[in-house]
Amino acid sequence: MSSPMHHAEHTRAVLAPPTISTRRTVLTLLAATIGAGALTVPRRASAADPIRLGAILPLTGPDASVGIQQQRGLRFGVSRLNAAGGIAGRPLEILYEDDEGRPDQAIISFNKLVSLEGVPLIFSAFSGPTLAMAPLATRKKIVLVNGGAQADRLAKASPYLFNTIPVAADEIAVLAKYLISNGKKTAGILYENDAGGSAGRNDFRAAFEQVGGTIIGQEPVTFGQTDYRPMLLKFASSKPDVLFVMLSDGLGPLADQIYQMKPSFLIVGTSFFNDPALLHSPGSNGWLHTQVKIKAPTAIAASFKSMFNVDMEFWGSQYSNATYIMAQAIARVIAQKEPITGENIRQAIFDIKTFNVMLPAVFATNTAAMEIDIARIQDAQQHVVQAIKLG
Amino acid sequence: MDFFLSYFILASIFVIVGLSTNLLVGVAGIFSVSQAAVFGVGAYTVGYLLSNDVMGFLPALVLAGALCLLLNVLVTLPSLRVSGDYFVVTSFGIQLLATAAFTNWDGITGGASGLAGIPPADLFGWSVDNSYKTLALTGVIMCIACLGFALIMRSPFGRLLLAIREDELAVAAAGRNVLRAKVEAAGLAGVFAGVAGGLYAVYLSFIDPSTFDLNASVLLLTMVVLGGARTLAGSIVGPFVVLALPQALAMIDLPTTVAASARQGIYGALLIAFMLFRPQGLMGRRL
Amino acid sequence: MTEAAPYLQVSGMSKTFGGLKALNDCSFAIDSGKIICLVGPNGAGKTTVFNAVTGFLRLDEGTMTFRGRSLNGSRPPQVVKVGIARTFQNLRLFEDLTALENVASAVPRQFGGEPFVALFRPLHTARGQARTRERAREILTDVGLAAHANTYVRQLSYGEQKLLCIARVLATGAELLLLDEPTSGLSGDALEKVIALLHRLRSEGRSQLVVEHNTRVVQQIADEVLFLHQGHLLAQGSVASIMADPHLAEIYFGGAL
Amino acid sequence: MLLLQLLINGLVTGCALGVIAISFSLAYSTTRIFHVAHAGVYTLAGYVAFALAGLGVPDMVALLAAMAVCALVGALIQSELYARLARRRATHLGVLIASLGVLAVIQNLLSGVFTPNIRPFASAWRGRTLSFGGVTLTQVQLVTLVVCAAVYPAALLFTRRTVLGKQIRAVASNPFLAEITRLEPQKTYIIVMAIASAMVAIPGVLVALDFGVQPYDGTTVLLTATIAVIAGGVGSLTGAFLMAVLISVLQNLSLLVISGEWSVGVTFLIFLIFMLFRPRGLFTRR
Repeated sequence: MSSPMHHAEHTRAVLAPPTISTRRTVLTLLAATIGAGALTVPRRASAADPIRLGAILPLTGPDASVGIQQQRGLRFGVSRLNAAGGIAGRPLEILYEDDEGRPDQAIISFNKLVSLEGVPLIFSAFSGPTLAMAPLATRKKIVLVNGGAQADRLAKASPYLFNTIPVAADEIAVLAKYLISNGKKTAGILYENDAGGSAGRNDFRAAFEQVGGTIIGQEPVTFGQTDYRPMLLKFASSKPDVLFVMLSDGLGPLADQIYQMKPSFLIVGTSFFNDPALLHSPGSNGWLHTQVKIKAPTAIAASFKSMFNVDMEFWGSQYSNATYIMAQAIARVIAQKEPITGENIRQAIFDIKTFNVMLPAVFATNTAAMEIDIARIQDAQQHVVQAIKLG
Repeated sequence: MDFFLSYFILASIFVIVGLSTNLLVGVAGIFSVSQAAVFGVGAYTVGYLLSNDVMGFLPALVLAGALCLLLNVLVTLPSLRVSGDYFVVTSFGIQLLATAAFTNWDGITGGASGLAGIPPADLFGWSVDNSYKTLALTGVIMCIACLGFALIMRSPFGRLLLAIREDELAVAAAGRNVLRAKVEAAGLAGVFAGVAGGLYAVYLSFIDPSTFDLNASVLLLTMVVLGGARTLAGSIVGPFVVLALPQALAMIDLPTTVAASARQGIYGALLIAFMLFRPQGLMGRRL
Repeated sequence: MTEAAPYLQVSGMSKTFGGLKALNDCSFAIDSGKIICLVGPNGAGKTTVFNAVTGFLRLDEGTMTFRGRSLNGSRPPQVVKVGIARTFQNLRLFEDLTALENVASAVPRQFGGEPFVALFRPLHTARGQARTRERAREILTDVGLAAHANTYVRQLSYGEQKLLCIARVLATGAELLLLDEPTSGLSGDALEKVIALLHRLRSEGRSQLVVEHNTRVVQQIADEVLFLHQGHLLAQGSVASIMADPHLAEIYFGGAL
Repeated sequence: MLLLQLLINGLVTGCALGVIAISFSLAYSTTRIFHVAHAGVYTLAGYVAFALAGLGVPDMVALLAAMAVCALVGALIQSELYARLARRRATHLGVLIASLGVLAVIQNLLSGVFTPNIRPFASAWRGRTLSFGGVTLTQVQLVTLVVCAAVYPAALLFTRRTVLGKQIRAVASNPFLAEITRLEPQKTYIIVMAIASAMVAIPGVLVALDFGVQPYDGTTVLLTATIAVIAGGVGSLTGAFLMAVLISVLQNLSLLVISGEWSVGVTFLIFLIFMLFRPRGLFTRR
């Protein structure tokens, strides 16, 4: 409620309807903003032209911390490939779009990259935007490359969607078997309350119960939440043998709080545990996790570190690897003198099937099969305690 | 072409939600930051009904509208009892509760991973399965919504809402029923948001809780702020500009690591600048 | 009049705000067709009486009847429907609307006042609105603001705004007008206009209860004066009898005379 | 034992939340601005201390520096933005939207400079724990508890006993009257915003020390604090502080009964109940 006495005269102008001139200015401005995207006209490809691919990542908003790590991975892959002469002599270029983690922005970005830039392949992240783009990818025959999200539904979302990392269920099945065979019979679940986290929760529950384990409790955390003490206390009092953790961020603070509390249960998880903040916290000593073979060769990791001044973590190596895999597929398309289209890249991926570029991966389906290890963390190092070989 | 189509389709959908927000916030002066939640209920209703083949698109859209009418009346009720900032907090809370419900009510909403594979709209056996048809559908509904908004604004009801925004006590003293008018405005805004939600669901074929969270509510407000309150032109310009902004800002050349944050920061700076220098938005009235 | 129910009657009104008695067992009755002035020093409870009668305030104790019908517990719109409308000391006009729209906002039984009608019967709504505007224009003409019909409130002079307030209560069709300081801040021509208007309204049969500070204005308009002090009715009578009472003058002017 | 430990944990986070709540309450009840950007100032404090600690400044010195920086930023927001808006007769809604804008600018500026990642402090002492009869607390938690619990009576003393505090309360109760009596409300507002911002820097730094810094988490924290302010009764520092502690303790204890999925629901339910039955708060007289 506004009190009438408090309005001043100079607001009078505001009340008058917009004049013709402001209206015109506004419309011009609008036209300019919309047209802005169209300025970069797609050109005919020639031998020296860069090969342009797209990437739609959450570069701002709540998921941005992960999105930026993924972007680093792509940038690293591109710079190494180009330093080595590009793909068949042509430099590789990735056009980045920010979807803020929102499916609708992802759709706009997808259409922009495809219809204005003519990219045949788009890297994506997170289940939500990726699932939203999947039907479009099918319709437009554009290859969509998910290098990080592990929700089960991604495996069958589109024939053009390739997951360069196994879905979480594959890792979790391995983990559940290992735990039972080592006498761990009861478990609690701490998961992130989003698509990936709740899928992981369901997968673990199903896999662990199937091999005879019992789930004695589950607690969600919201993305970015860092105070885990109440949940940890609750678990500590119900005394499970293990606590299965499915978080994509905030693992550092979790390790700190575990270190302070020293609970009786063992912490177990998936490849997400490959987080430097977690590894460097003394709290992570003794933790077990499955690990898709993601350790980049030492030379590559060192080069990554010198480029960005941060350790090559999970997302960095996954997206670098995805870049390498796709580059190899594109190289095959070029070698066969076919146009670089989504359809041809897709065919090339299945033709090559077994990739051994940075991290070994096999594409029998749209989802990569990779070597899954069980690793134990000790003093910031991961020690493989059991390796499950490919095939 | 698809880029422009998808832009226009989403913009036309957001114009409808924008009209809803404008009606509630700009016209009736009910400062709600939970419009995205109502939008989401519309989307989930249509998404659920179509995915499970309960009914056709049109009846589902009508049901979504009706449900959101009721819901928006319910969530606006506290504003009749508490005023100003108290309602802002209530509204923030409703938004958070809605997100929690979208995320945790797995059976209906698909939980955090959302509803995927929502079938396209069908109108009397005619499937709206490509971008052109979708644009025609959303465009027509947008025009109907705009017409409705214009009719409302010209009617005595519209004048009544404008008066309520300024001074509820004076409206009551003039013998008019403030409570009823507010409830009606909320209900109408609910219908707009619900219908828009339904269109959103069938166009994207995928919905998840993150689309209807607090950030989305703030985005809806930004549209009203930029476009301008209480005018049809403002309600149309707002969504078009806000959806084009990321594309326009992407042209500013910045190091990739900071570009993204810079862009979001620019949104914030725009909000401040508009409030300082152009509180009436591009083509509207003072908020 | 002997058998008929009293026009407006209040008895035993009491209201306490945080320990302060704004109204303390206040009772009075007034007749129709007159201008009654409500006077008393600041804080005497004049506006509180207005708020109570028009349903803006719930009384702790007391009863209020209008033409024999109880007003207790009525909400402001219901009170207007019964036939009592008020103005505010600080005007409370809708500044973002024009003079005409301000008046039109108070016209009862408007077609298109609900969204359903406005949306689905636009032609009827337009016709109804034309009638409403016609009625509002008549009222504006009546108070002498016809020339300013399409002027925004903030562009009107203070005197015009005061007249507009009266126009807005007139639009409600109420027969008893509660006017809260209709002449305060006015002088000269503007003051004369308001006084003339009040006289004319009385001749048209509109009863008025007026809060007024200016004794000269009271002398010009009042048929009867109610003297309030500390939330209590001290005296009721003709202007002359109240003015002549030295005790009341002492209270009113704080012994300054 | 679990109950006791959860209770103590709730007390620690509650005291931190309580200081956020009383600082917001102080700013809000004086300026009547729904200062959402306060969440940004809160976040900024953690980053200032984080940056300084990275340069080798002792944590407690970094805390003081963060308070100073935040006081300055708060004063600038008032003098350069809110005061300007007031001069331009911006509506209440307009000011709120501008405040949301400031919040977005601060959060994204921090995200741009420091990356959006959660980044822990390097200090070794924050990991050390102490045990009292079965209840374990980290040193950071203990410091948070003691410092924040001390801020509350200090704030009370300040507003009740000092000349400046009384002046602030005078302006808060009636800015118009204060203007007539030459208390210069706008000047007082700047001082109040500086004080409130310095105050919120305390939990800002301490919570960051415990959990690390991250750019986008302030919004929810502030929202919970405003719920405490309103449920406790606007203008009542005691109400705000106690409600904050209560909410935090209940959030912790509710885990014993229900799953954490609905913890937002618990907070909000408390709020709704208050809105329905005691809309003016628990600690205000009728």
